[in-house]
Amino acid sequence: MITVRSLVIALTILVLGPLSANAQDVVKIGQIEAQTGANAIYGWMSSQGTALAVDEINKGGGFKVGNKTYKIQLIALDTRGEPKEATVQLKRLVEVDGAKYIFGPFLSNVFLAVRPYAGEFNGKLLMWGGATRIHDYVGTPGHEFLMRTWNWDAGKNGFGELMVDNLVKTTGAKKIAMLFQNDQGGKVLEDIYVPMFKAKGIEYRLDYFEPGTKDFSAVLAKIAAWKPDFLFPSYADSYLYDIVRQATESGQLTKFFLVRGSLGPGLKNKDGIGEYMVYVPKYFEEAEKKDPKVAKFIKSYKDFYKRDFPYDQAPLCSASCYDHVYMLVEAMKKAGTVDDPAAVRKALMSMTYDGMWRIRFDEKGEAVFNFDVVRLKKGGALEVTHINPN
Amino acid sequence: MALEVRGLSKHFAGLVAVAEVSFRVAPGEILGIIGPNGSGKTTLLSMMAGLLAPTVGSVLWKGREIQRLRPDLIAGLGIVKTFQNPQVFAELTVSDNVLVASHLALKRALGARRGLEVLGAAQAVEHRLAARVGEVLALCNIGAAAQQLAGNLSYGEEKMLGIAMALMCDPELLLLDEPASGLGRDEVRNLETVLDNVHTAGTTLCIVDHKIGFLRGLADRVIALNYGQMIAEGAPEQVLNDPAVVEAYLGAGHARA
Amino acid sequence: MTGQALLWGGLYALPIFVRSDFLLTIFIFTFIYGILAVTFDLIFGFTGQLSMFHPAVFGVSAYMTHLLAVHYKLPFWAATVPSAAAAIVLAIIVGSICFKFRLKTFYFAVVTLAFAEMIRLGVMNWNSVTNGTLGLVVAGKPTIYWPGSGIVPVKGPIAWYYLTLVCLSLTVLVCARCLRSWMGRCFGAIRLNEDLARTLGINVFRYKLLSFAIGNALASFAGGLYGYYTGYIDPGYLGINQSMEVLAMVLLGGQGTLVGPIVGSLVLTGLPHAIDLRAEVRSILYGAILIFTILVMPRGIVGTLNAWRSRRGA
Amino acid sequence: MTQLVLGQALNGAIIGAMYGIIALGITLTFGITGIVNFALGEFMMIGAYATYALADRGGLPYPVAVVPACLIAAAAGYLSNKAFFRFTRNNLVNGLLVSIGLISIFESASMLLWTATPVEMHFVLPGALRLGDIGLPKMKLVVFAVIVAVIVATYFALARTWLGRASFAYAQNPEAAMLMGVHTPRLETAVMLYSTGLAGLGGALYASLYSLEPAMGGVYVLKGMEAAILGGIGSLMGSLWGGVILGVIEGVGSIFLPTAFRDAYGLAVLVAILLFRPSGLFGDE
Repeated sequence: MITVRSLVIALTILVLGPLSANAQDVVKIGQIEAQTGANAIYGWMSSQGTALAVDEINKGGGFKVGNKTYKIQLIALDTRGEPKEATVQLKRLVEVDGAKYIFGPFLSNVFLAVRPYAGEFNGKLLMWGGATRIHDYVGTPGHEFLMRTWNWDAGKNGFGELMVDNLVKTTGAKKIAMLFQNDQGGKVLEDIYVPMFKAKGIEYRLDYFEPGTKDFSAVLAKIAAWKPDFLFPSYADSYLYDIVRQATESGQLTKFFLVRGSLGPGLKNKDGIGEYMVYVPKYFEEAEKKDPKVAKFIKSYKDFYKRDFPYDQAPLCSASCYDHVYMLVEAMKKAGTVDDPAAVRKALMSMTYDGMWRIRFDEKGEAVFNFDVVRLKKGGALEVTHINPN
Repeated sequence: MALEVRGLSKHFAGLVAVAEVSFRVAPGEILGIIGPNGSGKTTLLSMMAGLLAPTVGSVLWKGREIQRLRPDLIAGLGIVKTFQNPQVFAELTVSDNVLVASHLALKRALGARRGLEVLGAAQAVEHRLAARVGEVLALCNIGAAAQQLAGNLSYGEEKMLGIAMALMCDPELLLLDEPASGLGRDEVRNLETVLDNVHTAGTTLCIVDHKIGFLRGLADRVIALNYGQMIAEGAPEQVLNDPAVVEAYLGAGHARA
Repeated sequence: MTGQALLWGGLYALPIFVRSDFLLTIFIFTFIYGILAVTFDLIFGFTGQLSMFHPAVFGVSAYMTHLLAVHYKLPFWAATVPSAAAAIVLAIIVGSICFKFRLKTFYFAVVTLAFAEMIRLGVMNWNSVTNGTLGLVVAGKPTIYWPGSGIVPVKGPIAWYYLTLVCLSLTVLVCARCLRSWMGRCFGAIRLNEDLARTLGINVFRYKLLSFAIGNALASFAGGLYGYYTGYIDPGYLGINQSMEVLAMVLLGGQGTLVGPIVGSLVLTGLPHAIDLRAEVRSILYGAILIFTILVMPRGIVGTLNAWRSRRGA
Repeated sequence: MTQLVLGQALNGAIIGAMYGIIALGITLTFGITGIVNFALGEFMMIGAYATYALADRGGLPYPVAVVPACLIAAAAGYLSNKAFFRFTRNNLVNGLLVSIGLISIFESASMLLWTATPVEMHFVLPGALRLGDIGLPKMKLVVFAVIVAVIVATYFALARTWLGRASFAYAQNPEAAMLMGVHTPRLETAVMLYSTGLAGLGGALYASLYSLEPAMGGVYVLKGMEAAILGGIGSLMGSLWGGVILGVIEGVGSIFLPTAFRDAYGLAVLVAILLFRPSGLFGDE
């Protein structure tokens, strides 16, 4: 059934002009993420986390701000990773649905395309995006509508420096080969880590591969011939599994260093690897046993989606977006309003939310939260270090 | 001297389709080319029209070698060929078919100034062409079918349309490949009158046909081919009675008996 | 004909009733992609050459227009001219290679696709100029002369709506003029029967090339507009899926017509926003609609309407 | 260095064989029935996930799981032919559009089933064969052997059997074939079943080498198309050679030149070859 609902609403508001969204006692959260298509992994998981949190809150009878009880209406749209789609969708969310809180996007090309329009609503809008390129804009004048929900390799709160130090100290690595997919993420990693390696006098090489590549044997062979101490592969799981497998299977490269990415590939090839050092926002297998909040989250995920919990890289998206919904609600309570994003932002900037993570936003509006560094040795021996920048 | 063919040969993977054929076509004459099926008539004609490149030999048009030129250039020089099994633009109406064929005429009329025509200038020329289309259709008396889709025409009409399109290029030399084959008696008679008119209008004709009957009344001169070789040349009657020709045809006759 | 007049009239009058940025944006994208679709149809629907080269021209011109405007301080319109020139040069190079070697249908499609891909990879890795996969942020706006207020930048949905609509109208006008002239006759002849066209004195190579060049030159404007409207350019502009989308628009709307591609563009741009379902179901439905439209109306929406009308006329 | 190049040439040939099996499907469907099935990659995806489901979740031994996986893909192919493709005979572009639609349908369906997060099957045959510095994963060698066997078998089958003669008669002239008593709809169905089944097999083998995601089909159908064109539409062995050539060029190319351009190397060669043989290496003029 094709509902032309959006169109109809639009047509009605043409006469009245955009509604001021004092929608009775519903707070609308719009979401623009790629839920289908080739780059859907992040967006798809994050939209799951959001949906889960919204469902819990509404089932719990909503939340109270002032003397009014609000429920949340989540309008999650699928951008398919296409800037064109996203632009139209954001306009719909803001104008037709009158949503003031936007979750997403996780994709930088989408973010850069919607940025100008969102900017027109600076102060009247709050956008929680994970996209890497948000880093360049968050906290700059005219971008007070931005919150970067994702942690960042660079900067004083970032984990990049720490990871590299750790690597050098504990392994004395001197030669590092980077293998990134040729897209925004890969290029940004280059910008961050190449200078670090230079500064530390580490010898490095960098190879890019076409997104969509599945067989890396050629480039891996090339890299192996260069005899690096560590391979620093691209982060998306869809490549990571294949890179790690193919590198270890031929026995050419067995030591891995990851700053974004998941533990799964390492565990799967635990007998092939020499060492596998990875940054993970949370090592869920362990946290589930120790932290009741995490256990509760995993349980409600299973109940809600009737599906096993994907312990891999994906939970970090869903879990963090899950926390973010609750954090947003807290901020609304603190600010005493649901209609004034500016006030809500002020509240956010001055609070620390204690969910599955301890999350606060730095002065620019980038999330800072605790994470784990996991070192996996041949055979599967694990060594987890918890790090809390807060 | 309009067209001269010098020692023209065509080999297809060992098989010799045309061997060392030489002849001339004088301006204003009607030359017939006869021969049993597979004697290389169509191949010869295609080489004259530039659709096939000869293996050896040359074709001269007004003293200039043309056997290596592209077909569209040769058409531009005034040599236009029709196809044995008619070729038309099935999805267009008859008059549009002929209008498409007005390409060369327009080119001659406007040359580089055709650019303006895009801007809607030079309408006069367009009107003249449209009028000419009417004339040509009338000449080939298929004017009645002008607005039909070419795809819906009868076989005979399609062949006529083929000739009409060729005429629209106003050729000096018109090469007709078996124009009469597959036509009914009246259609043949009609064709004869049309070709007669075309000829009196000053066009040189070169007609390929496998049975002499049709050419007897029409051609001034006839060439006979067999197995790619020229076996006779002269006035229709003379060629018809040439023993070699008789043999070539009756050979088939014996086979039948 | 009256139908067409109605369509254009409606489009020009629309903003009088519709003020929604959301709806107008759908139309703005419809018009920009409409330019692509119409020019693609000139090459494919009218001349019969299945070109997969459009994304390359779309992307290259988007980059060129922006880069020229920035580095040489050119106004948008001045920058579109060299971009169009570049499009023509590309078209002539690729076109003459393909047509000289008589590549047809499938083979032509794959070779043009190959060239488009190679250009994409070039753009993607030429970091110093194109900033690679990070893409370029376009801050500038096209300017127009407005009586009274002089040269003004194009801002806001309504301005963009009319700017893109006018560009689309001009594209259609140019195509229509070419098609109504002797060029159109040659294109048609080539599509319907190349050998016959040859014997009638039509230089098949030249007119294939002409169609290819005109189509790509006009398409280049779509690239410039798109870059400036979305304010962001990245190598995704040159992706194969762009070819597929444009092809879908033309087939759905009706190949071999000038209105069809625009209708197709409107349908495919609007459809995703008219379906309010969860993502996966939505794109399943989207696919199903594509398939059934083409199976029910093999000649596309407009093509079928025309056939129906003429049948009723006869 | 020579070792490096040799290794990648071998490896490229193996990857190319994967392209080849898709190319074979494309060549068969287009060459014989005049249908363009640009969605073959999706049947590959179906075969891959089916194998994963049966072998990993269902606990069947891998070789056993492959067979039903192919059948499932073939069944999907049968349905889409009955429902859609047979209406697009000899209409290249409409076939293309139907394929685009199918891709969107199958991809989203598998997202509903398997989610966007990639899955990887248990390792069927881990470890690599070492010849000097060259290491070739054992499973890859198996995959290569299977594909070559299948393509060669198909070649001989089509050259010898009634179906084969029928299909080529059909390809030449459907009407005449109809008179000769070839029951064309049945032939069409047979070809569709076989080509999609092949794609399914390709997927099943793929699953033993790489991780799976719903969008996996896209890349391979393109490569398959390139391989088919390179080898020449309608030539069976051509599809294998086309694939292998493509794979080797990509592999060796990315040894000497930047990996980021990997796809361009194959394309450049494809164009070059088409210019000298406009209907592919083994295609008949």
